[in-house]
Amino acid sequence: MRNLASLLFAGGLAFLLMAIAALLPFGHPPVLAGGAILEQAADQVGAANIVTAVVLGYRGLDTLGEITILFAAAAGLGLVLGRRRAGAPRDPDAGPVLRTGAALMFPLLVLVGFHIILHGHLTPGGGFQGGVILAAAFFLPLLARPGTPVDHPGLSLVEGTAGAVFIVTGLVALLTGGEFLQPLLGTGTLGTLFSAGTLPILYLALGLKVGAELAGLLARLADAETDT
Amino acid sequence: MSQIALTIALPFLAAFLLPVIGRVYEALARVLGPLVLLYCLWLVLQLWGTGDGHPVALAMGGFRPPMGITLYVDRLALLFTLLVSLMTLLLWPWQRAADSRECALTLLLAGSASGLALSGDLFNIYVFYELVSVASFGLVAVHRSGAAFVATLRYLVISGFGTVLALTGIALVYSQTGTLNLAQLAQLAPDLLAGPVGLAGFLFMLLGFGVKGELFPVNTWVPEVYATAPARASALLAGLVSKLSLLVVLRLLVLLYQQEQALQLLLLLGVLGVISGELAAWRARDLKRMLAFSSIGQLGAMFIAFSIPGNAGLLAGLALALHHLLVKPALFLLAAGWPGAVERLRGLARGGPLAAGLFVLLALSLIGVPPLPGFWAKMLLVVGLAGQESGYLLALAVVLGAAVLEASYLFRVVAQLYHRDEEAARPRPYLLDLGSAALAGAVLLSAVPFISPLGDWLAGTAAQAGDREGYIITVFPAAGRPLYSAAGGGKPALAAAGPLPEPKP
Amino acid sequence: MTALDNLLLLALLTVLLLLAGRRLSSLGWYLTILFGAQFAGLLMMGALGYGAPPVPSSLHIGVMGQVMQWRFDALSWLFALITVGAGLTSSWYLAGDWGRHYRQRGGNLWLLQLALAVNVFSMLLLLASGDLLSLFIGWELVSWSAFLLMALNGADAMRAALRYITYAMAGAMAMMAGLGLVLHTAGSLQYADLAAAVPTLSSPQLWGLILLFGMGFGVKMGLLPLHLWQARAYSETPGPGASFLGAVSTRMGLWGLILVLVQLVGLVPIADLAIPYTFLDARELLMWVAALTIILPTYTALRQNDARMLLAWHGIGQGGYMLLGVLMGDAMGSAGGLMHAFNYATYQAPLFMAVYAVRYRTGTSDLNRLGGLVTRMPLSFLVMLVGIIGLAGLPPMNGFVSKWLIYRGLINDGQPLLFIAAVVGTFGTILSVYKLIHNTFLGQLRLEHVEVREAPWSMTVPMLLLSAVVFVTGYLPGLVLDWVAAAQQAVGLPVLVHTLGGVESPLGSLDMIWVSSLMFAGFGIGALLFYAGGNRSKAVHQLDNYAGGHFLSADVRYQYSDHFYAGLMRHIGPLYRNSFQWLEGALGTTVETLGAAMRAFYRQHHPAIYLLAVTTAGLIWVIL
Amino acid sequence: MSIGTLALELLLMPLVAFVVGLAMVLMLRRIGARIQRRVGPPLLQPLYDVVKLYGKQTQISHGIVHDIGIVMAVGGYIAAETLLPVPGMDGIAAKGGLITLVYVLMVPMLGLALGVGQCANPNGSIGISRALTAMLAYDIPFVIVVFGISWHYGTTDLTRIIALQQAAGPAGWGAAEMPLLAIAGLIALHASLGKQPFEIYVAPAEIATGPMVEMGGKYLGGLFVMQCFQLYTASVLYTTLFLGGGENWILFLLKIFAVVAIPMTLAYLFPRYRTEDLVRLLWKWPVLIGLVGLALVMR
Amino acid sequence: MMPAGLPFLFYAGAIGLLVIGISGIVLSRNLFRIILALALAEAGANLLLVLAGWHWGGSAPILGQGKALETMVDPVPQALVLTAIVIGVGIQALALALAVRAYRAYGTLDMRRLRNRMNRDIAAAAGIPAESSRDAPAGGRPTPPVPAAHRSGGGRA
Repeated sequence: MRNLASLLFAGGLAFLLMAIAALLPFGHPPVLAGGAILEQAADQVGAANIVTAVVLGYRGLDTLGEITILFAAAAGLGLVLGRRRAGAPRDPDAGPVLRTGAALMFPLLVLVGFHIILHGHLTPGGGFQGGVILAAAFFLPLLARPGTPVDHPGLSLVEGTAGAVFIVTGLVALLTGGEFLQPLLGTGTLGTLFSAGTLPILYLALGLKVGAELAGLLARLADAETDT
Repeated sequence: MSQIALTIALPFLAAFLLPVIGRVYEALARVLGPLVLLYCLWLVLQLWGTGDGHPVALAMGGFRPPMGITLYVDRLALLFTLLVSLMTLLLWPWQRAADSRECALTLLLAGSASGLALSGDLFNIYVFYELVSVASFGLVAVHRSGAAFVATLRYLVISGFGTVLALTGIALVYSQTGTLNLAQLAQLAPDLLAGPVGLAGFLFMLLGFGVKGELFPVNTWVPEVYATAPARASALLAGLVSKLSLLVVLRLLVLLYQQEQALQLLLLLGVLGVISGELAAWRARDLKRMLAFSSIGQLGAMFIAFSIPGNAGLLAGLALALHHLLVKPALFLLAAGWPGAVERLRGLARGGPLAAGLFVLLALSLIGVPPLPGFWAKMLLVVGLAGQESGYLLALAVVLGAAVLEASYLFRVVAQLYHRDEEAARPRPYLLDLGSAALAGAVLLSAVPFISPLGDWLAGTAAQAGDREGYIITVFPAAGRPLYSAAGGGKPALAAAGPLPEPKP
Repeated sequence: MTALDNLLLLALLTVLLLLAGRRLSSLGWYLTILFGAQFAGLLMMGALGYGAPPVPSSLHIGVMGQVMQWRFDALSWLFALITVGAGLTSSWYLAGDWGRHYRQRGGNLWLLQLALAVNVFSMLLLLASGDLLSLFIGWELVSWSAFLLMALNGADAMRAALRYITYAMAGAMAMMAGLGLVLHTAGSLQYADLAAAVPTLSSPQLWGLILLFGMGFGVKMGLLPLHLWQARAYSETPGPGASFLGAVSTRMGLWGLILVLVQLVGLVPIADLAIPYTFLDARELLMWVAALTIILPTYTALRQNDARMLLAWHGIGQGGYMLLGVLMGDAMGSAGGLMHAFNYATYQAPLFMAVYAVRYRTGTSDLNRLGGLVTRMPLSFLVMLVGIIGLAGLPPMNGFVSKWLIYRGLINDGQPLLFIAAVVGTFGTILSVYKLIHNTFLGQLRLEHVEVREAPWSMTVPMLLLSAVVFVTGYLPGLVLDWVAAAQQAVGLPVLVHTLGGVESPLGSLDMIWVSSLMFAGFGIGALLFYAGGNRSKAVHQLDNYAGGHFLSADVRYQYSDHFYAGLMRHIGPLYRNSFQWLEGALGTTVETLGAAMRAFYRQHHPAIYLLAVTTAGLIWVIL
Repeated sequence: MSIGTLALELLLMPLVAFVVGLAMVLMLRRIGARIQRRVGPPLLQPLYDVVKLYGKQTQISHGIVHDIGIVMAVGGYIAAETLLPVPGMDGIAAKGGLITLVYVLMVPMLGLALGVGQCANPNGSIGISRALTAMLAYDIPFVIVVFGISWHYGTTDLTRIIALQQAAGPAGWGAAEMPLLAIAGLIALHASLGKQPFEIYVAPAEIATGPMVEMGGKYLGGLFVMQCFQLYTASVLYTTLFLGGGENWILFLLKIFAVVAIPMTLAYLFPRYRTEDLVRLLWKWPVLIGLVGLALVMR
Repeated sequence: MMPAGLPFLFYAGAIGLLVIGISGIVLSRNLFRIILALALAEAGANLLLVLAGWHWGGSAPILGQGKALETMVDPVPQALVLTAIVIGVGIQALALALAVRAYRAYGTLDMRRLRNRMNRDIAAAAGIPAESSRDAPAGGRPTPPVPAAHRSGGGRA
């Protein structure tokens, strides 16, 4: 009965949402803010990848909030899961194929991750994407050797400093007479690596933070999994 | 004025650095949070002093409004920023200050709450709102009991549902208008958001952003969370965070949806909230859940207030909100030292006369007994409702009936507290909570002689908050002229929203 | 500083002194003296005679666009006189032995005294209110300070007080809605603006105004469907508190009704509001409510077996007379109603005091556990005798005069059924007060009460004083009628033409000086006849009884007290259905059930379905 | 009117009432005797009874309230007589009026109740509870009558009521204009006398359970005097309200004796009612008749 | 040029995901499924957001590749979605952690059982006697003998 009602409601919801969607100007988006950004991003920010310009420039505050959410999630996770009991049993190491594969992949993944982070203002990609790859790079050995202790303090140091760098960059702008999170150091030449002012620095901090955060999250969850 | 962004940035910075510093200087880590909050408090007070009372718009990152994110600082936003710093400072988890993660979460809550109060961008509001959520998830689960985890999970699922709805709503609004800036949306709203799409967006956003505001029906998490969370976290959530959710709804209503249907929706949900909350509270057998349910009811009354068209409703809602913000946390703090079940409160007044006396005072104000401030807030609501049509009169009857129920169950507690016939229970010693509650009580009492100036000031604030034109002009200072979007290079934005270049396949 | 400022300041000072002087040894006497000073201040203000302008207070507070102000007119003055008088005698009563006794039994005497002072202060503030906002504030203060007084006495009292506060809140909220209505229609909360706006009100608005304010004040008065809280709450209040509350607290509701219905709205617009499909109009509806308030509680009182409950139920019933009188709106009826408020206070307070004096000495007020105390406590008996004659409304006490005016008014008004109802109420009163005095003071003295002594002087003096007032104002009703006439004039009612002895009118006169004098002359002749023959009788023990066919011996005490009116009860007993109790219970159960349903909503194991439903429903609503 | 004549009237009115009351007692006894085929008492028997009772030695036990009860019972009636106008003497009738009279008449009842209550005999208390119940029973129809009269004549002043009736002649008497009320009033007044068939509370036959249980000697004498006054008062009141009062003493005496004698003759035929039957009877017929009469009056 | 049904199809995808996710939240009793359904619904909402900026023949908003500004799609929704996804990740991680702890505390992921256990714990912590439930014996009657198979909290986890 309950399920039937739920399905009926869900069907109704889908139908109504479609009805609403039919009223939307699909394919003719009213690009008000977006249009302005497209036109002026090159001059104002200097990042070839306009999405990056939006993420770090125009909507920098969102991005700050976003990494903070990750941080908060990590802190909350730590609070919820608590410390691992000393001497809790761990899973045994994986087989040699996985171990060797992990060792081979690790430098490659780190490299790719940093590349994607550092070129975020030029090409598709950026701090988040790269950060996730970095996290994967650090998680891979953990899959292969669950017994290896995770360096949580180190991760939190990276987390904290990277986040602080992001904010301090913003604060420097504020203290030098601009607004919070205003890009500094000029725009540079469009399309080159050292362009778009502080954006690459921010993206680096972001990537490191995301990477550390995700790695920490995964490691903690993995810890919790075995600690029964 | 642009330093107001520090109230967001500094708590974040401190939170980020807290684990790092904690490893080096533990003593510093313990006081870092309060220090930062104290600084924010001082900063806001200073800005309050220097400001001329006119609203100011700040372009974050130095980008002009429709492109970048705007912070809108009017008296209301400033007031809430002040309250955020103040309340987090008062409700700082001193007992558990050793745990840097909890301190960090509290700081994050403070920063994001300030952001929520200041933000003038729809998606930015969403981000800060989610940040508040995530920080509160951690904070309410710190007791690490099974019940706390399950309660938090239920909270999280509802909240997640709300997130999805809010995001859908934002997507609808953005599809329709192409902008996220509240001021620009306010300009476009009468043309673009008055139809079903806009209203559907409002419905989704209301349900999404109403989760923290304990809006019916997205409030089913409330009783269990408040029953399992530490008192200070409950106090923060019920007192502060719920009001920020209200603030978001207020901004949406004033700027985007000043239309009958949206108001009716809010009225209906508010009435349902009052009915369900107060009735459930009447049945509740433990104090914390009773307070939680009554909180639902009272927030329902605030939603009802906001649904009254015009500034009278805003004023009433704000007054109710500020009063609740003062009283409810204090009640939660008082309850912290007492045994949970109402029957077990018997004779507590002898062991803790101050706490019992405070409870009576706060309860009286909550019920709305003159000349305590709660009465004036309720009076404003009654006056606002009495001037309206039939649906509002029904709401008036509901609100007043709820007050009767409120008196009945709150004084059932008082009766237990002052029970004389048996040997008295004794409260746990909890000086810190008691002190904070006493402070709230003192503020409440000292507000009595200044009700008149306070009311005038609040009326001014409400008028400013309800001034849609003022908001638009502040953000786009081309006074009174139609907004020029940068995209069109001098082309009016309203026109830009019209026919667009033919798409090329 | 006007006289009113002085009075209010003095009352405030009393409260403050009590707050500060918790440790003072004879605080009760200070309190009594301060009440005495307030009383004196009030009497000095007594220049508020016929036609005098109201005494304003220099205090003005502007808030929320409204100006709050305070003033005293003759009506307020009359009620203030009752209030302060009741406070004075009550505090006198508790100042000596009663208070010591109370403290020894673990009562918090200081709190009781404080509550008294707070009550008096808040009532004065209420009576002084000069606009609807200050009226409401004063009203709430009065309600909550009464709660303080009621809740003092342990668990039963607290339960009764909780019931009270639920009712009182319901009333207050109704009034608040009324304020909203007034503000909406009249645009301001000033008396004058409301009075000016009344002719422009539509009839639903007027109905709303009458019902909301009627409910608000009616709760305090114990008007019929709202009366259930009162008897229990008053009877559980500690002694002097009960006499104070019994004497005056309920009358605040009457005062409010007079103010709003008579002074501001006026009886004419109310009488113009016809109820469709009936012969009644709004005024008659209220009068019938008042009449039912006379009859049902009075006959409920008849069944009580606790003296305090009996008196408290009568308190509700007597309120009906006052309202009935005032609603008549003519000179006689309204004078009767107003005067009854005064008279009632003067005998209800000593009645409670006498009951508490008995309780003080014997430890009980259960009418089945007392008897024969007249030989031990003759002064208390005298007080109660005077009191019940007043309460029953028999000559020569003052209760008769006010009831006579009310009856006269009803006859003039041509209301036979209401008249019969009022008289039936009086008969019920006579029956039940006889039961009260019989079961307490007459009949056989119980073995355990043989050693009982008369109550101490600190208690008997205020009782006797009030009894003297009952007698004197019954003998010379013109004294009170002067004040009543001034009050009538202040609220815009026709003014009663009166003499010192009563009323001179072609419709039927009353001269209490003559009637009372002749009654006492008659008693004198009777006594002369009785004692003239010399005393040719010998005294025997009380229990040396004539036994008829029954077995009555001195060692088995046998007091006829329980089920006193068996014959009558066999007849009207089935009429006691406790319908109102049932109604209240049903309401409570409904709220319980709804509350359980709401709890169930919040206890859903998975609440998302409601969310989904609401979202879908909302979308349907948005699209359509 | 000078003070002297007024004082004389006030003295004379109770005296006359006492004498007439004694005669009425005698008459009732004679009627009862005739119906029961007895001879009946001699002319001065009631006076003898009073003197005898007052002269007897009695046990007195129950304290001053017991005495006061009798004093109040007699004194109340004495006062009441001055409120009842008789031919040539108005007393203070104009200062009291109908309602006052009705209430003054309750004072003796209260006095009796107090006196009996104090005697500590439960049987006495039972009698009082019955008496008060009976009072509640007969006074409800009576107040209906009182209202009807007051409404009809527009005043409660007995002298004016009499004047109005006498001005209109016998056709303007209350009984002619308000026959239903007159019937109801007659029943109610009769019941108030505590004679057959409403004598349950007095319970003369089984003296053990009634108000008189502890009464003897001058207590009973007092009650006897009270009874004389009671008969007189009831009949005069009825005459005043419905039979135009007394144009002169002869007519007046005729009327008041008739008012007592006729219903009493009929009443002897009925058996005694129990308390609850009495209540039911009096709340049914007289009230019904009275209300219909009232409706006719107020039409 | 635009197939009439095509936008409909786009939206159907996004809304379909959203509604499937929501139905999953509503219909499942298992906590893990609820969390997955939440992720699904979020994906739907994100898709809806991205669709807001899309237009026919649009290209990625990256400069310096010779594309005209007019053809570029609105960059803002893309940035928003990036943010929304990360937010979703954070919430889900926290949800999983809580689910792990809840499972460890109560040994089940069934929402109904979790709710019952939670309410019992809350009541016990407050000192209220457990409210009557179907599982508890009514009144003071002794519990009827329960077969061993049913006793060990059986049923699905």
